[in-house]
Order: sequence, then C-alpha cells, then structure tokens
Amino acid sequence: MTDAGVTATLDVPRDRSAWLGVVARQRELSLVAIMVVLGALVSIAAPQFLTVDNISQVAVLASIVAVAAVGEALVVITRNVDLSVEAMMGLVAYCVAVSLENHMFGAPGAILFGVGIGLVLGMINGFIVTILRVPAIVATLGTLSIFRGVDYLVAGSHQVPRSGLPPGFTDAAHNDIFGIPIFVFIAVVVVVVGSVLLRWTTFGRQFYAVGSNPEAAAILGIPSRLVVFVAFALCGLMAGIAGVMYVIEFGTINGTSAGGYTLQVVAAVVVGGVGIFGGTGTLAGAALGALFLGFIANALILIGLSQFWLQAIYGLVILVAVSADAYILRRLQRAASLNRSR
Amino acid sequence: MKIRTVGRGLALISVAAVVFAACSSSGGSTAPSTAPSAAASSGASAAAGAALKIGYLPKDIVNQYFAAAKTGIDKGAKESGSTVIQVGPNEPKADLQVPFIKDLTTQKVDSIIISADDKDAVAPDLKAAMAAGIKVVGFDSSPAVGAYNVFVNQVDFSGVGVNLADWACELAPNCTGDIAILSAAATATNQNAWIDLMKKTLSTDAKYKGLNLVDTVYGDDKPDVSTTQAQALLTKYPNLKVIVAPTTVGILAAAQVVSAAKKSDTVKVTGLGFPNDMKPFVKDGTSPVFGLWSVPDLGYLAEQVAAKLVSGEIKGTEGEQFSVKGLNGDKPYTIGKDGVVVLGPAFRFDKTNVDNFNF
Amino acid sequence: MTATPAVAAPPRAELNGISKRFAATQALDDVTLDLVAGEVHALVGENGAGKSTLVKILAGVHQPDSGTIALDGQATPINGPAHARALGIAVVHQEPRLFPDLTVAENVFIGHAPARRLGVLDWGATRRAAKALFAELDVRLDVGAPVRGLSMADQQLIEIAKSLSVEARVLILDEPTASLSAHEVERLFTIVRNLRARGVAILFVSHRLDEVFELCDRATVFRDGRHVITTSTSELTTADLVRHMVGRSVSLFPKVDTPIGDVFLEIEGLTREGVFRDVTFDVRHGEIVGLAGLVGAGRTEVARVLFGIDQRDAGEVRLDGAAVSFASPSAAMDGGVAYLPEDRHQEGLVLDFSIAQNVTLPIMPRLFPRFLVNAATERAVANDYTEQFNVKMTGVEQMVGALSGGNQQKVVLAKWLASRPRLLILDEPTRGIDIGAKVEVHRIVSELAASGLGIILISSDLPEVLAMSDRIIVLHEGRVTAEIARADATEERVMFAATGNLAADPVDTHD
Amino acid sequence: MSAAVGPFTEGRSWTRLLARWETLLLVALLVLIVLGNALSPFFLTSGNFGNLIAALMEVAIMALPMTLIIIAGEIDLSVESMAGLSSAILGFLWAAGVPMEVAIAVVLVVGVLGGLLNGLLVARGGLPSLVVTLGTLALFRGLALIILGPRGVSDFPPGFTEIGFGHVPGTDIPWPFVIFLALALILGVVLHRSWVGRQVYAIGKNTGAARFSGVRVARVKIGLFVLTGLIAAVAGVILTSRLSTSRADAGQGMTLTVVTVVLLGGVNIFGGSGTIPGVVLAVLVVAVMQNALRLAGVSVDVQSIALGLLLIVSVVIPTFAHQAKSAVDRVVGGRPPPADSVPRGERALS
Repeated sequence: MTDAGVTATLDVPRDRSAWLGVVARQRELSLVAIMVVLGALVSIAAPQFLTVDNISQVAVLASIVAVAAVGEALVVITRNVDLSVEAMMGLVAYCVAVSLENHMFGAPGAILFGVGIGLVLGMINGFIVTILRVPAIVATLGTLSIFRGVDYLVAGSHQVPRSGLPPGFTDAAHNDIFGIPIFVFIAVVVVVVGSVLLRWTTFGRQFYAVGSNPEAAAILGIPSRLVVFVAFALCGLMAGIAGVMYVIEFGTINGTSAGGYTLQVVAAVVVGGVGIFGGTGTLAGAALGALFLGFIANALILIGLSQFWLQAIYGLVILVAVSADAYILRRLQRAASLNRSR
Repeated sequence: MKIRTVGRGLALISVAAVVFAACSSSGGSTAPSTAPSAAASSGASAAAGAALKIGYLPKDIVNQYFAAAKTGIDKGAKESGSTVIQVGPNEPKADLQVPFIKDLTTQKVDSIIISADDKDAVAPDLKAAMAAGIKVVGFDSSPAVGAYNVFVNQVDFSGVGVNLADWACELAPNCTGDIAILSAAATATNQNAWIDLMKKTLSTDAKYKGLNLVDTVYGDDKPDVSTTQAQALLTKYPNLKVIVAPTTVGILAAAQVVSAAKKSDTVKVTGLGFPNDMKPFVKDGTSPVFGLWSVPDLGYLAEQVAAKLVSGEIKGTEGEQFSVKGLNGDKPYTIGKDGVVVLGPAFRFDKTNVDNFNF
Repeated sequence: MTATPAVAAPPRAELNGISKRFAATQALDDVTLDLVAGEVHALVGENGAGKSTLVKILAGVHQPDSGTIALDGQATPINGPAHARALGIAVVHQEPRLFPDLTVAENVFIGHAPARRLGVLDWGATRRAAKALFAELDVRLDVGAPVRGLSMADQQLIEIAKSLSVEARVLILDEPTASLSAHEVERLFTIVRNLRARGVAILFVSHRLDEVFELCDRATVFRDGRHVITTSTSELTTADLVRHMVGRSVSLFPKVDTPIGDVFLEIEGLTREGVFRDVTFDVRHGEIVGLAGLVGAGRTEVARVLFGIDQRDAGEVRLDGAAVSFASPSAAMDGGVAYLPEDRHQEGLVLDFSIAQNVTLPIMPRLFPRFLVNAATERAVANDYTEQFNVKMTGVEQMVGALSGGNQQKVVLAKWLASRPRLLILDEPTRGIDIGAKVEVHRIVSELAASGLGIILISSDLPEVLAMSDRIIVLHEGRVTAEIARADATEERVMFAATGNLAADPVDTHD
Repeated sequence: MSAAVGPFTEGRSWTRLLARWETLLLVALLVLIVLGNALSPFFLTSGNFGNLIAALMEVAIMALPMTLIIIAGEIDLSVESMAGLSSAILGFLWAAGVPMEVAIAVVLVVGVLGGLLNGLLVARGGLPSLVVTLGTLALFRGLALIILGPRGVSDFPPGFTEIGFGHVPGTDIPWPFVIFLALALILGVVLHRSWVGRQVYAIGKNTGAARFSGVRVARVKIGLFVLTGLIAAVAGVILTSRLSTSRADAGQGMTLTVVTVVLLGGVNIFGGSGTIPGVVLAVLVVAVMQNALRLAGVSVDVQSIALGLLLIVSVVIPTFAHQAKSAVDRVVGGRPPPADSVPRGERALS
C-alpha cells in the first residue's frame, strides 16, 4: 500500500504535484533520506554517531518500539487506536521476568508465556471494542489503567534483578546473526511477515478496506468486527513480543516497567505515516518511525544537547509529520480536481 | 528474603489470575502484595485502638528500596508492639503523595514515617498532621524543616558527596580521566544534594584535580531510561573512566550496560546500590567499589524514633540523646540541628564484604 | 466470458408485484420489471418515482415488503449485497462506493483478486487484469494509483470495470452518465453495447431521454412508485415518454403570478476552476429563477459559491449593486442569503436537536443578543414559522429526527425564513418527499416569492422547475446553455439544453 | 454513549429524568458514600471532605473545558503538559525575582497561546486533534523541562500558597474547590444556557449542518482550545500553590484522569452529548471512590483497576441501552436508526 497520497489519472500534466506524489507515496524513502542527512550532519558534530556500536545500540533499542509500533499500526489502519500498549508490555515483562526468576519455565517457555499473555490482553481489548461496542480510545484508555493496575498488583514492590534471570537469556539482545543484532533481526522479521500478510492476503487487504471505507466494506460483506478484533489481538501479540524484548534488554523489571511507551509507539506510528483515520500506511513505515525517533534521541545526547530537549523535539516531530501529510494530501487533491476540468 | 518469597508467591498466583481470570478486580483483595499489612492493620487498628498505630508513607510503593526499609520498620514494630499501615502512590510524584498524608491524619495514626518526594510539597499537610498531635518522622528524604519532629538521615549528606568523589578517584586509573554522573529523576532532591556536594568536593580538594566531570545525565530511576543514558555516555565519551550513579536503579543499569558492552576493564561503575544487585558486577570487576547504608536498619531506626516520640521518651529537640540496641554499636544517638539523626556512615562494599549482606 | 446468448430462455431477472414502504412514503407499489439477456432495458421516471429503490432491491440492499424476484425462471430471494453479487448481479451506483486509499486495480478486484496457491494475492495478475479491463473500456487509468482524488467520472468507470471483472449476468447502471462528459458517455455506450452483444442483461436507469432512445431496446416508466408502461423504445417518441413520466393526476402547485421587482442580485462571469465557468444571470425581487441541468452540471456548486462555502476563482456577484464576496456561510447570511442545501440530513438539520433548536440555530446571535438563550422566545419564534408552514409535529420540543421527510424539509425552510433572507437558494427542496408535502412546499415557496423574496430554485424535477420558475437558467457541464422565459419553457427545451444541445429546435409537443 | 444530551434536547418528563446518566451518577455517588462509611469509620469524619476533593482539584478544573472540547467532537491531550509548563514558568519567574502577580499573568498568557496553537492546527489546519495534542503534550512538557530543568522552585510567598492549600474560613472547603464550583457554574451556563453552548452541541452532532447554519465552526473550536489552554494554566498555578513547589514534571499523567472523568460524566467521546452537571458528579464519584478506597487501606493498584472498569462500564451501559432503544424504535417504525448506532469501534476517532 502507498501512503495517503493521491496520483491523478495518467493524463495529468506532470506538474509540481508530481514530486509531491512521489514523496507522499514513498514515506519510507523520505524517512530514510531524512535519517541519512541527519546522520551525516550529526556525525560532523559527533563522530562517534556513525560508529557500528552506536548505530547497533540505537537500532536495538528502537526495535523494541518498532515491534510494538507494528502492532499499533495494524490497529490504526482499521481506524482504531490502542492506548494500552505500554501496560500490556509492562505486564508481560513482569510476568516473564518473575516466571524465569522462579524457574517456572525455561527461556523458551517463558517467552511463549509472555507472548501468550500479550495475545490474551489484546483479545480483551478486541472483545471490549467489537463485542461491547466501546469506542477504541475509551476502551484502551480503560484497559491502560486496568492492565497497569494488575501489573502493580502482581509485582508489588518486588523487583526482578537482572541477576535473577538465567544468564545468557539477557545477553540475547547483544548477540547477532551475521552482524545484525538479533533484536533488529526480530523487528525485521515481524515487519516482513506482517507486511506480507497485509499485502498479499485477502484478509490482510480487508484491514485497509475496513479502515478506508467502513460502509463500502459492509456492503461488500467484509466482516469488519472480526477484522478489528484480530487487529487488536495482534497488537497485543506484538506488545507481548516487545515486552519480552524489554526484559531481555533491560533485565531489571518491576511494576512500572515500560511506563511511557505508548507515547513513543503512537508517535512512531504517526511519524511513520500511518493515517490516524485509517486505511493508509505501512508497517515498514511505522517501524522506520520508531527508528527515526530513536535516532533523534541518540543524536541529541551525542551533540551535547541536554536531554530536556528530547520531549520538545519529539513533540515538534509529531506536529511536523502530521502537518506535512495533510499539506501534501491537500495539494494533490487540488491538483486532481483541477485536472478534472476539461 | 522472606518478604521476597512471599512477594513471588503472590506474584505467581496473580500472574495465573491475570492469564486465566483476565482482569477481574477481585484478584485485588486476594493479592495485596503491595501493602501486605494495609487492609488487615487498618481494620485491626480500628478495633484495637490501644496499639500504637504508625503510618508508613514511602515515595512510592513499587521501589524495592522502600520495601527493604519496611522490613526494618516491621522488625521495630514487632518489638514496640505497634501496627504499621503502608500507604503510597505507584509513582514517585509529589502531588500523588500528598493525599495519603491527609488520609493518615484523618485516620488519627499516632505517627507518620515518611520519605518526602518533595520537601515543600508535603510540608503543609505534615504540619497539619503535627498540629493534630501526630508525630512525624522523616527518613531517607527529608520534608522541609519544621514539617517533622525528627528526620532520620541515612547518612551525613556531605559524607556521601565525599564518598562518591573518593570511590571515583579510586577507580579512575591514578585518579585521572573523564567521569560522568548518572542520576535519578532530574528533580530528585537527595541525588541533587549529593551531586552538588560531590561537585564541590571535586572542585575544592586538589586531590581530585585529575578527575574531569564531563556530564550529568538523568535516568528518571527507570531501568530503560537509565540504560539508554548509560549507553549514550559510553558512546559519547570514548575515554570515559568512571560512571558515578548515586541511585540504586542507575548504578545497576550502568553496570549492566558496561559489562554487556565488554568494557568492564576500561570503564568502572560506582555509586549507591544494593549489594544483592551489584554482587555479580563486583565479581566481574565492573563495579569493584560502591556504597550504601543498611536500608533495613534505616527503617528500624525510624520506627524506634517514632515509638519514642509517641511514648514521650524523646521530644525531638536538639541535643537529646537516645540509644537503639543493635544500632550505632549500641552507642547513643544524638539529635542534631533541625532534629536530624544520622544513622551512620555509608557502608563501603567491595569483593571482601559484599557477600555478607543480603538486601 | 462464456455467457451463451439465451434468447428463448426465461428472462434473466423478473420482478413481480414488488412493493416497498419507508416510514412515511410508499416508495414502490406493486411494480413489475423483466430483464432479458442481450437487451438494454431503460428505467425512467422523475425523482422519487422509485427507480433507485428498485435498484437497491435488485442489489440486495433492501428487501421488498412483498413481491417475488425470479432469476432465469427460478424464484430467488436476494438476501444481501454479497448474495446479489454471487448471483451475478452487478450494480454501478450513481455515487461510486470505492475504497479511496486502495489502488484502482485493487478496487476493481476487491473480494475476488487473483491469487496464487495458499491464497497469496497475485498483484501482477491483478494489475494486468485491471489494465486489460480498462484497455477494453478504452480508459487510461494508472491502475497503481489510489482512488482518492480521482474524478467522479474515473470512479464511475472503475465501478463499471468492477462489474466487468465479476462477469456480471445482470448489470445495473444507476444514472451512470450523470457526471460523465459527452466523450466519456460515448465511450460508455460502446462498452454497454458490446456487453449486450455478449448476452448480459442490462438495466439502464437515466434521466437523459436522448440516451434512452440512443441506447435502449425497451423502456419502463415509473411514476410515484407505480409502474406506468413498458414498451419498445422504437414505439415511443420523446414526447410520449415525457408524458408518461410527468402526466400525473396530482397537479403541482403553480407559482402565483406576482409583480416582479427590480434586479437585486447580479452574477457575472462567475467561475470556479474545474467546476463551472463563466456563469452569468440575475435575480429580481419576487422572482423565482429555476436552475436546471443534469446532476453534476454545476448547479449546486454555483449555489455553494453564492453562500460562501466555496470560493470563486473569477467573476463578480453584486447584491443591490454592491459587489460582495462571502468568505463563509455566516458572512453570506449577514448579507441576506439563505441556502437550503441538497442533503437534508448531512447539511440541513441536526437530527437530534429539537425543532425549536434547529429553527433558531442560524439566528441565535441575533435572537439572543444578551448571550443567554431564552427558551420562551425560542419556542415562540419556532412556533411562528412552523405553524406558518403547518409542520405536523407534537410540538416544537420534538426531535427533528422523528419527523417525516416532508416535515423535516418544512423545518429547514422555517429555519431559513427565520433568518429573514433577501435571497433564498433552494437546492432540490422536494427531493424524496411525498407528493402532498411537495405541493405544500411549492405553495410556501411561491408565497415567499410573492412576499418579494428573490428565489433560486435548483431541481432535477423538471415539472417542478417549469411550474415554479419565472425564468429557467439551464446549465450543462458547468456552462449556461440556455436562459428560457416562463412563457416558452417546455420540458423538451430544457432537456435539450441540459444535455448540451441548443435549445433552439423545440420538438412538437402538441397533444 | 450517554443518555444525557443536555437539558435542551431532553424532554422534561420525570421518567426521562430517571433515565438520565446524571441520575445514575447521583445514585452511584450515594452508594459510594454509604460504602465508604461502612469501609472506614473515618470516612464521614469532619475534615475528610476537604481531603477527599483536594487531591483531585486540578483534574476537576481541567475536566470542565475538556467537557466542552469533547462535546464539540475534538479532544485535548496536552492539558497536563500545559499545567506543567505553567508551573515551571511560574517557578522560573518567581526565582528570577518577578513579582507573583506578573508571573501569574504571564503564565495565563502562555496558556492562551498554547491553546491557540492547538486550536489553529486543528481548526484551520484541519489536523486530527488527537495527534496534534499528542504532539503538544510532548512539546509543552519539553518546554517545561527546558525552562526549569532539574531544579524545583519553592519558597513561594505564604499568600500564594494559600490559594491552593487554604480553606474557606470556618469550613474545611479548600479554595480550589470554590474555584472549581465557580468555573463549573460559568461553563455550565455557557454550555447549557447560552447560544454559544448550543453551537458547541450543534458542531458536535453535525458539523456540516452547523456550518451550513452559519455557525463559525473554526472560530468556536479555536475558542474552546484557547479556553482549555487557559484553564490548564490556571490548574498549573493551583497545583504549584497547593504543593508550594514548582517542578517541570508537575501534573504528569493527569490527562488520563481528566479524560476518564469527563467520559464517566456521560460525555460522548465522538461529541454531541454530555453535560457539565454530569461531569461535576463524575468528579465527586471518582474523588469519593479514591478516598474511600484509600481510607479502607486498599492499595492504589486496585484503585486504578477500579477506575478503568468504571470507565468502560460507563460506556457499555448507555451503548446497550441506546441500542435496545433504537431497536425498539425500528420495530415501532417511524424514526430511522440514528447514525451512531454503528459499532463505535469501527468509527473514526474525533
């Protein structure tokens, strides 16, 4: 799928709207381009920026957000939103950590356990939205505090130290497969698999159909409710994976783990060019959005700008991204409508 | 420790509850692991009013630091036959802490033991509590002067500043090179105080002139943020020698990052941390030296002071003396200026002694 | 495509005694229709004649209250849109129902895209197939582009391609040419003809009589939800057809002749790029100026500019000699312009506001200068205007959503009169309301004119335009093609002008 | 989502009154008070009332303009950061020796400007408010951090701290509660008794019709965002005063509670319905619930679970009531099923 772009019929004179069309349809490319330029500039100020170590570090951290963002993107594409991501991640993270600490399972078992919990939580969201008919934003606002509450309840003041986890488990983050950190590998796999399903299966296309024009979808007999439910379930699943990755990366887990991730995840999705009104955007975009935010955070620190600036700059990035989308869309629609006059 | 295993057990029960019984709040009553004594004791206290009733209000009830302190408080409570109500927010936020003071006042507890998230934010309500005849004991992080009867300080602040400087000096090869600070939240009162004192020590004492403090970053006492910050430090300052983290969350994160990055032999980590957390890093040479006070003892002392204040044995006036058995080598404590009692010097942990501690 | 032309076979689709009632209105009353393979069957009638209801029933959107549908002789109830498609019934809707964010190719094949093993969609094949279809239609479309922003015409063609892709056995074209240019219409007709050659049964719903004669083999006329006649087009003249469509027993309420005042609104060379161009006419006090033309001819668009919703690219509008340009509806209202919009539910009314609240909404600031709403005043004002139009209601506190279409429309009128306009623009004021209400609306409108108000009446309902207007301005593809005085206005003249022909050659209408 | 559509659009009959969401809230409130008394002997003790609401004041105050915004079909997630920014600037200026009156004035201006930014981007730029205010949520917090950095400013003049902490003489009603009631009264009148309020409902119910009726939609929306920004700034001042300290992280996490309270008050997240009295009741319900649970020694985690459930249930009940009703209507015939009987999950966010 292409981003919220518009290209008029072939008989459009190739006017200035043409390049806009390209930009709009190739959000991924433009993000990468921006990152390259940004990277170049930063590395002038801070040479360490372009070192393999640094980049892989950024990528590793970003891939956690990226995986969660893929799940969020699935939901947003269907014209919904899931604000409970951070709570799901936190709960999963603690459950995994504590089960390992108490040798309930081996590493694989614990990972499955965590992902499973994520799936269940996601299904709860899906149930509340599609069966109980609660607007997604309200439902997930509610489950955000419910899941977090359960997390506190389960964790109490207990903190699982990294030493409590089986050695080797927590090193996984830094192992790599032919030079690619395993986390990045996971993120890429998630994005590729997800994109394939969205792009090349009928059911996948229905995600876009439901988000793009619910009425038409209904007339075509597309099972909107099922699609939305699945979207939320998968979002939970992704949050589960991200939660496990969180444990592996940070080791020290307590009831507050993963606090504040929802903002990052939604920001990544928006910056990645997934339209908040559904029907547009790609998983790759969302993942790149996550990477982009990670890069900015890292760059700020390296060029010696106090971390107090980070929040403000995140905010600006979101505003700029969404404004740019709207601007491009408007320009192209204008172009198309003018082209209509004969 | 006992608390921990209990915690885990409850945790596992509730985990099961999460997975199978989804999010029914009924789970709440069955697993009050955050406030083990809360529901029970408030009920009891309502019934048997005679017993000494102490409200324990940490910055937040998630941080294991305060859980450790509570073990000490409970120990003391058992001895002085008092009941403890633990209340508090999930996150260390001033505005979240205040309501609990009001509630404790309403519940007419005999004494409040508090670690103030923001010394001024809690002051008005604590004063109100004192006006209502409640003895207020500050510990760990002090409320504003005048808003407590006695403040039990874990350690002499300036002492910590010097300690941090010393350890950094000790770990930096012949006391020279770049060092950086990884602190808690930018607004954390204690850490900021210690950092200032450490900076002063570094700048004033010629002994430290070789040390070059390059940066101070904030990990918000969150493992993930701290980790990110620590990693950034390594990248940003290639010839960094020491990371000083005066926070239990920060030092752990920093140590993990350094040892994961296999830089344990070039970059050292020190600061304030739990022996249990740091043992592996003491052993692998990432963090040969760090410090902390006995947190349970801190809680224990706070409880004893509270009891003595209520019983009238002490008033909290400067110069008063009292002794607590098992603490300070059974030598008496003296209440200092502004009603401050100092637990004692910080412990210095290294491979020789770290295994003897368990908290 | 292997549809064997079945000539002697039973009709592809046969509807018998179909009736359908919506809340207040009887949309269809015991109508019959049969569609034969290899034939183009025209369905004509005015607005509200029941054409689109019938289409929706065939498409499975509505279920008939009574009557039977038989396909190839088999009685087959149509349970829903999906079922209809499965039965080989394809509908090209007037307003395309596409997915703006999906590509052209995908929209064409949504639901039945070519797939490889394991249900993996084969985009290559999809694109190729789509390209082929459009080649067949002689349309140049970038099948890889998203639909959003494509012109109505292009979307229309995508709908048609869609129906080709499912190899429909019954194809319904619901006013497909409404928004197509002459060239595109020709293109479409060629397509339809070779579909017919392939033995598809085609139902062609249209306003444009000339098209009916050009394209269709048989024609069925509906009027007020009833079946009037079905006959071969070769046995019909335009005049007959019009008589069948119009010749209704209920007479419209003709405008009472009132002295026409001076010009107070002058529109000169008004242009909005890509929508309409160089529109010039004027309106006098007490005059009703009909704005006729086919759907998409630019009538509503002109009104939107006059009311300040859209902005013009060129031209001038003068009110009482003073050039005006309204940046917003509220500005236009202050200028004394009122606009009764085409879409009652989306633009005319707040359905779950009470009648009183709807009536006073535009005039709140004026009505309550002291900021606070006085319920009594409000009710009084609402009562005045609603009684004037005798709206059937339990009281002005009643929710508008609970009223019948006709009464809702009266509320909209009341609402706009409450704003004391000098110029009243009515856009399809009687669409979808029953005859009784229609007559009343007409009475009200002509009274308003009599009271000296200048009125612009936009309507696709020719008899209405003819009966109500002092002058008729006819638009075709955004340009004025004729200005016809009441005296010599006939359906034919208007129709011819509206379909782009010169209004000079009036056909014989003496009967 | 809610049975309450505002005094104007509801019949006056008492049966309807019973069906109204506000009535349910009132019942819930009474039940909670009874429970609270059963749970803790201290619940009804004098002085507890003050405590009970004090904790929620900033949230309560910000919930009032948020009500109008959501009724108009938009949302403002940035309020908590605006409160934080206002606290930070206040502290910064005070520390820089600026007189308190001036500092407060500046803070209020900043609030207006922040609201204006949101309003322009949403109403003129036509951007989704959810995303815009998500951006400003981060932006305003960032500015607060940049301005105040790690320090916390205190030592405010006693007169100032009185605003947030003091009580009405002779009672235990905190001043902020008085401010809240006053604001509730004003905004209540504006929303339910003035034509501006009517326009707000119209925009929320049917923007198209409102626009075609000459309602200056963009202007109204901008006005609402400005109002929200201003009041968020006021909340920031009160918070600073109540805690007698100014910190860059002040108010963090409040938006969640604000929105929760508003929705709990029966405001439809998609706009068009909701009332100020409903929200005021919701504030009290939440305050009483939290206070009762705290006094009963129920730990905070259970509280946040309870709040979440409350929020979801508060939507589920009316939704199903509504569906039942419109189903009946359809059987009875006449009125077409209202547009919003579409599954909410499948509708666009506002």
